[in-house]
Amino acid sequence: MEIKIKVENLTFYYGNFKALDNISIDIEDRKITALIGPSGCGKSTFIRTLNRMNDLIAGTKVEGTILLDGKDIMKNEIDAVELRKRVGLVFQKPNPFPKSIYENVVYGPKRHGIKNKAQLDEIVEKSLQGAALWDEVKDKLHGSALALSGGQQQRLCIARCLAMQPEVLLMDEPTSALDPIATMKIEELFETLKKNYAIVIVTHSMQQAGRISDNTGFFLNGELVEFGQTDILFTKPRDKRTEDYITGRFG
Amino acid sequence: MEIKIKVENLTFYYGNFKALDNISIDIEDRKITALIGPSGCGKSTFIRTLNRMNDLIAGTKVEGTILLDGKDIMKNEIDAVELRKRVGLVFQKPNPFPKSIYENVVYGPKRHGIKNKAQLDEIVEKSLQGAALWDEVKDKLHGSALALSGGQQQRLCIARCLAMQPEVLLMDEPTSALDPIATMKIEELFETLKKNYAIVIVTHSMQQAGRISDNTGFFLNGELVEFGQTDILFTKPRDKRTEDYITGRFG
Amino acid sequence: MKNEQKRKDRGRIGEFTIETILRFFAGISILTTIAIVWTLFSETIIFFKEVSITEFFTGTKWTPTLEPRHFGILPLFVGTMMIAIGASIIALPFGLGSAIYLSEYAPKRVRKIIKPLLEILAGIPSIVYGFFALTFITPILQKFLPQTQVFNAASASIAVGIMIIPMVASLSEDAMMAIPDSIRQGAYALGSTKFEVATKVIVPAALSGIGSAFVLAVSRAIGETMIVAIAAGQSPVLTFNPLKSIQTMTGFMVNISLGDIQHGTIEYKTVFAVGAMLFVITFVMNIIAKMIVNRYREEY
Amino acid sequence: GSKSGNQSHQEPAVQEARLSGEIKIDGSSTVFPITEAIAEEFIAMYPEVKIPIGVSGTGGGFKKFVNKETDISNASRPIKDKEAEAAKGAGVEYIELKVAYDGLSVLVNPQNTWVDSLTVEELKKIWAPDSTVKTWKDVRPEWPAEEIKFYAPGTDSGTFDYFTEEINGKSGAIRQDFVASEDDNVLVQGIAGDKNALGFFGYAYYVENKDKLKVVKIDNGNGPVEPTFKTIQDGSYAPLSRPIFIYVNKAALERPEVKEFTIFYLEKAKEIVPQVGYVALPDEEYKKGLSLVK
Amino acid sequence: MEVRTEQNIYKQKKSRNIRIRKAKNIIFYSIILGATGFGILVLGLLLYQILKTGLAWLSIDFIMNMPSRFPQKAGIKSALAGSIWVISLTALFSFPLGVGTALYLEEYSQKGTWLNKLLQLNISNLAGVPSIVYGMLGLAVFVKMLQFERSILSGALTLTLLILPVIIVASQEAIRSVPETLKQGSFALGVTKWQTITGVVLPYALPGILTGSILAISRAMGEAAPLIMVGAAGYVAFLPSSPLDSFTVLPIQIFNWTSRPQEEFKNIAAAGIIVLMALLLFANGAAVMLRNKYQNRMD
Ligand SMILES: Nc1ncnc2c1ncn2[C@@H]1O[C@H](COP(=O)(O)OP(=O)(O)OP(=O)(O)O)[C@@H](O)[C@H]1O
Ligand SMILES: Nc1ncnc2c1ncn2[C@@H]1O[C@H](COP(=O)(O)OP(=O)(O)OP(=O)(O)O)[C@@H](O)[C@H]1O
Ligand SMILES: [Mg+2]
Ligand SMILES: [Mg+2]
Repeated sequence: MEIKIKVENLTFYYGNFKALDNISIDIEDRKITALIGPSGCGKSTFIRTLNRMNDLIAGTKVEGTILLDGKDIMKNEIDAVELRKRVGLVFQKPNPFPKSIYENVVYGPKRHGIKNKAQLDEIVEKSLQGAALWDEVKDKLHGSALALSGGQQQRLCIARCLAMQPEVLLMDEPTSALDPIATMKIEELFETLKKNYAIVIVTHSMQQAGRISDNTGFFLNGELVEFGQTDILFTKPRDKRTEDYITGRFG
Repeated sequence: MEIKIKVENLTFYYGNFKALDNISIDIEDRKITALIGPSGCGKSTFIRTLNRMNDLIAGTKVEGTILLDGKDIMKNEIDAVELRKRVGLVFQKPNPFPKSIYENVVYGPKRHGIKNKAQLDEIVEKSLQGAALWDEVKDKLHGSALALSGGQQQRLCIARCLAMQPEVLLMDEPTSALDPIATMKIEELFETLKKNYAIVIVTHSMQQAGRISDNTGFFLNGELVEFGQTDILFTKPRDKRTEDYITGRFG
Repeated sequence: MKNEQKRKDRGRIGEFTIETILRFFAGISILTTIAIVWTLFSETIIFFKEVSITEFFTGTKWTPTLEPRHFGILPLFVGTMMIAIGASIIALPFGLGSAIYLSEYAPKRVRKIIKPLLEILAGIPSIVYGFFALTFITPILQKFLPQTQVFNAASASIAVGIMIIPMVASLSEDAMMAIPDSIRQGAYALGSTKFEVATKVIVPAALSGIGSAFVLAVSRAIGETMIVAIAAGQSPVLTFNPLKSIQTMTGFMVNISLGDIQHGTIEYKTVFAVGAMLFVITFVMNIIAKMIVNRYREEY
Repeated sequence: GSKSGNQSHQEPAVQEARLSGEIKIDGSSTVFPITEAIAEEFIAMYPEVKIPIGVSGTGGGFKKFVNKETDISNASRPIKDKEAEAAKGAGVEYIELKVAYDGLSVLVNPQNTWVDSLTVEELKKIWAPDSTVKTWKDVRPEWPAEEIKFYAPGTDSGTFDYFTEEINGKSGAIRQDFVASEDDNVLVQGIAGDKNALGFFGYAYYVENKDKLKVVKIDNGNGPVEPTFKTIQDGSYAPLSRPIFIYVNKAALERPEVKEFTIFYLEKAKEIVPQVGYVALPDEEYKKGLSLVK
Repeated sequence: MEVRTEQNIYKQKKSRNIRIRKAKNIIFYSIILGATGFGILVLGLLLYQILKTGLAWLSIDFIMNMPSRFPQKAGIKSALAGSIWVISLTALFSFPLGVGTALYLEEYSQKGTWLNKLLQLNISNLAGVPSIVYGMLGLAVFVKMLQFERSILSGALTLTLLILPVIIVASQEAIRSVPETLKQGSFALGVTKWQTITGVVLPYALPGILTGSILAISRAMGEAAPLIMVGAAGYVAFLPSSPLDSFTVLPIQIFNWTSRPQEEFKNIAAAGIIVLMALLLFANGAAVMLRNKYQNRMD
């Protein structure tokens, strides 16, 4: 077991509101970690801190340590640009650039120094295929990304992230707008990817968490109530609240 | 059985792209109609035509008739403003106004002539409770709606729509960003609302469609492949493609 | 229910009234143009009865108030262009740079202070710029380029450029600010530097607004008179040397129309001919600008 | 701060103070300071009278004058034939009143050690439309062969008009390679910053910038004369002292406030004109004017 | 997907690439900081020059006195009053007209029709018409045709036409930047177009509209030539009491003083400029504050 990201005593504030309270968690390499919990409990906030996206929100404060491969990302041992290249994030709400589909996908690779047209074309095809979008858009690659359906936009954002080949993939409800089949394809992709990457996904679907993840963390009101191997957490939760939640008895 | 909305031979184009092909469907009053189908098949497009939101997109073209209570909405027998007041729509991607939570909810009622503060307060509380959001936001009603989590924004948009007390509710994946408990609450709400309203929901969850809907329509590539009573459609689909899709064998 | 109906009717009538009023407002700009065209062109036609069109457009001497008279507009045209181009060279990069800084780099507090500060530049009367150019910029130029004349196009265009910086900066900044933050975050999440976010995502997305800002600013530069009159002198000579004294079309127009020249004479009518000419030039430039902006606009 | 240097305030004039109404004046910006100063004094005495004074140029002023939009027109040149015809056509009768002299001064840079005076002939040779003068040497052989830079007031100004008329014999006739500026202050800057400058403009601007400029004496056949208040007034500084005017609408003159103002103007001019940098006319000129008005 | 092997294409470039990009960022940052600094520096210089010469002459008397031929006694009262009149009326006319036209173009008129294109082109074109032409226009239309005479009203209407294009274009851009999803969200609630405009579009677009207005008013405040054309006076020793009165404005007064030969007048011109700028700050202050309040980045 190799730990890719080690989070220790992470506390996070939006202004005065404590959105994360003393979270410690180990994200293993080559594993899928699922995060579950009711809406508003801090899942998105948590994964956004992992690649320091929250730096961009004014009035936030963060305490604790996050180590990526042993290096403290909070102390700028890895700089934010490199960090974000290595730790890819797909947002909960799809946010394609107001550019063409093609330009959306090659945006990252181009920035990171790939100029060769053939290589870029290849990346586009591969990434879109990975995100199960290629067939639907291959004829309108140069059309606007904003003219896509909700689910298509979501997959485009996944493709955009895959194109960067990050070491860690953070996915905030990546399949929420997808039909079962597309979801299945994305899940298959994760299975492949996890051979090389660490993957963290936020999901509202217990089934999904159960199906694909190796470890699961249960968040509640900014706390990490329980974290452990998925099969154990779902079958023998240690905490009463976890049990209530996964059995749907909660609230 | 009373038909609230009667759609006949509806065809819809984005530019040259035919997104809906000759759809005919009856939306019953006091029933829940679920629309399912793979991402990009035209579900959102379809429900947006029901309250003429697509009018607002340049370069679109629509053919066919849509009757609301027997009146042709395409022929301006009901004007678009009134139509939209009577046929509420919750978008797939939450789009709260950059205002406070409170202002988001009262936006519609205020504009429809309700000025009384007490009345507005009541509407806010009721709508937010209906959308299972009240407890989470009651202390920050005057905070920005943009500072809400993804799922909270989604529920806020539902509340905003409920506040208008429309006759027909169109919901585009209303629970996609919600955890099982919140989802359950919203579903319960639908059960209550359907006593008075016609409800149409787009969902990717077969389970959800099966759980709550009376009728289900299956879309594929802009066509309505099959439409009928939910239990029949899920157990004895007439069309091979429907069967493939609901059993997950598709694609 | 009846009330409801009434309210609705009132609403509909209200909507209609509003649209009618707004249409009327928009009509005012058309009326303005018609009035301008009528004001300028009716006299211009008379002017061309006395002055040959060929001379006007191809002549290289502009001396309508001197003996012998010449009516070749090229010197004024070139002067105007030199000022407009020079001012653009200053204002566009500096303005856009400031806009990017304010929108993407500056902390909120800094932005709130600096933006209105820069806008003060737009409110300083142009006489001040004129004397600033004459007594401050020109001596600096002369230090580096001793052949610089006391009155010269370069220092005037620098001053004009400074004056229109806020136009470029403020309007472009607004356009960039209006890009939703989620787009920005998407770019950062892909490991972009600020520079890349700004230049590859935000600027292209805001291009329509930036283009408009440029057009407005350059228009302002073309229309500016006082600075040029003071700092560039009033020498309608055909030169491409920015270190020499020139005259612009607008400068000429102000001088004549507020000078001691007798009204109704051919000298006086030149004002209208020049004005009409300028109108046509800006018209053509606007069409070109539209084409350029449309070409590069990423409007999805 | 108010360091009142104004004597005319003490004059007891209150008893007549029942005049009211509006006297509309427009025209040359050169004459403006004089009319403004007179108006200031006049209002001190008759506070009920409003006197807005415009600055739309001699030509623009006459246009309004002819349209009966103004009662008095400031003019830095005499009315032209066409303008007079137009006035006649519109039924506007007027009287022309000289109110002051403006001595056109010819100037060079203080670093210019060689030029002290120029004859009218030389001026003409320099400024003629077909002039061949390029360097100082072309004017007088003993002067250096450095290229002269020419500066002149705006070609649309009365000053320019007068200079070309007097020196070159035809209004607007002049060599064409000069640098012009509407604003005499700007010309001051230009000449002060250019060693080989030669230019001309209003006397007042020279007076205020004596330290930056060197004035050239003009020799009209009677030896070099430097422009001073005295030489301009007594006519010995010739031919470059030009008169400036106001034109008064005769019909307006019927109105007591206009009449009173015009008389006041001519009576006070001698005292006030020098205060604003112009040269007062000899007394008899004002008397002549007064007789026209009364 | 064969991923690991491809990883190399980034790996090779990685560290160098990031260093270069970060360097670029820093260079760019310095450049734009410099660009902004340049503007501020020039502003500082200009203000310094103005204040240095003008401040000593600024006093209550200066503001409360009428113009005079004696610099020590000269004041700016009538010009200040005239400017306040003219600017207030101009703002009153131009703001609704400009924003209304922008709304019409962006929200009501059919995009892409030749009429719309013509209007659009026409407006950008008006932005390039020199102010003196507006002066001629004002003279012909407001002074003569509509018989408003050489009054504050004529002046304000002339300036309104002059600055309208800037307000329109800036407002249009601001209105155009309102996200479609927000407008749709509003329409979906069954509110009318105008309610959507007042409820969502204008609040979102307000900062941009205000910027346009600030720039436009700043321009109007400094214009002299077109007002001289429509008959603003150079000397006025009374306070206008109605929009139909004769008037003068600060820039004309200032211009008058700068063109005097006497040094003192140049100093009081500087003092006049200080007054003009104070008025400008005051007039724009409210707009700046409002804009700061509304200008927050939207999600
Ligand atoms: N504005 C638009 N312009 C052009 N094409 C569009 C536009 N919006 C959607 N489309 C296309 O129309 C088709 C149907 O889109 P729609 O949004 O209706 O799909 P959907 O069924 O809602 O999918 P999803 O489940 O992903 O939201 C898709 O192929 C999409 O790419
Ligand atoms: N920008 C913000 N400013 C202030 N509070 C915020 C902000 N974003 C989120 N919050 C609050 O922080 C809490 C956690 O939000 P977060 O987005 O992390 O929830 P989540 O677990 O992702 O929920 P969901 O499943 O609904 O997306 C919520 O109560 C939310 O209201
Ligand atoms: Mg979330
Ligand atoms: Mg959809």
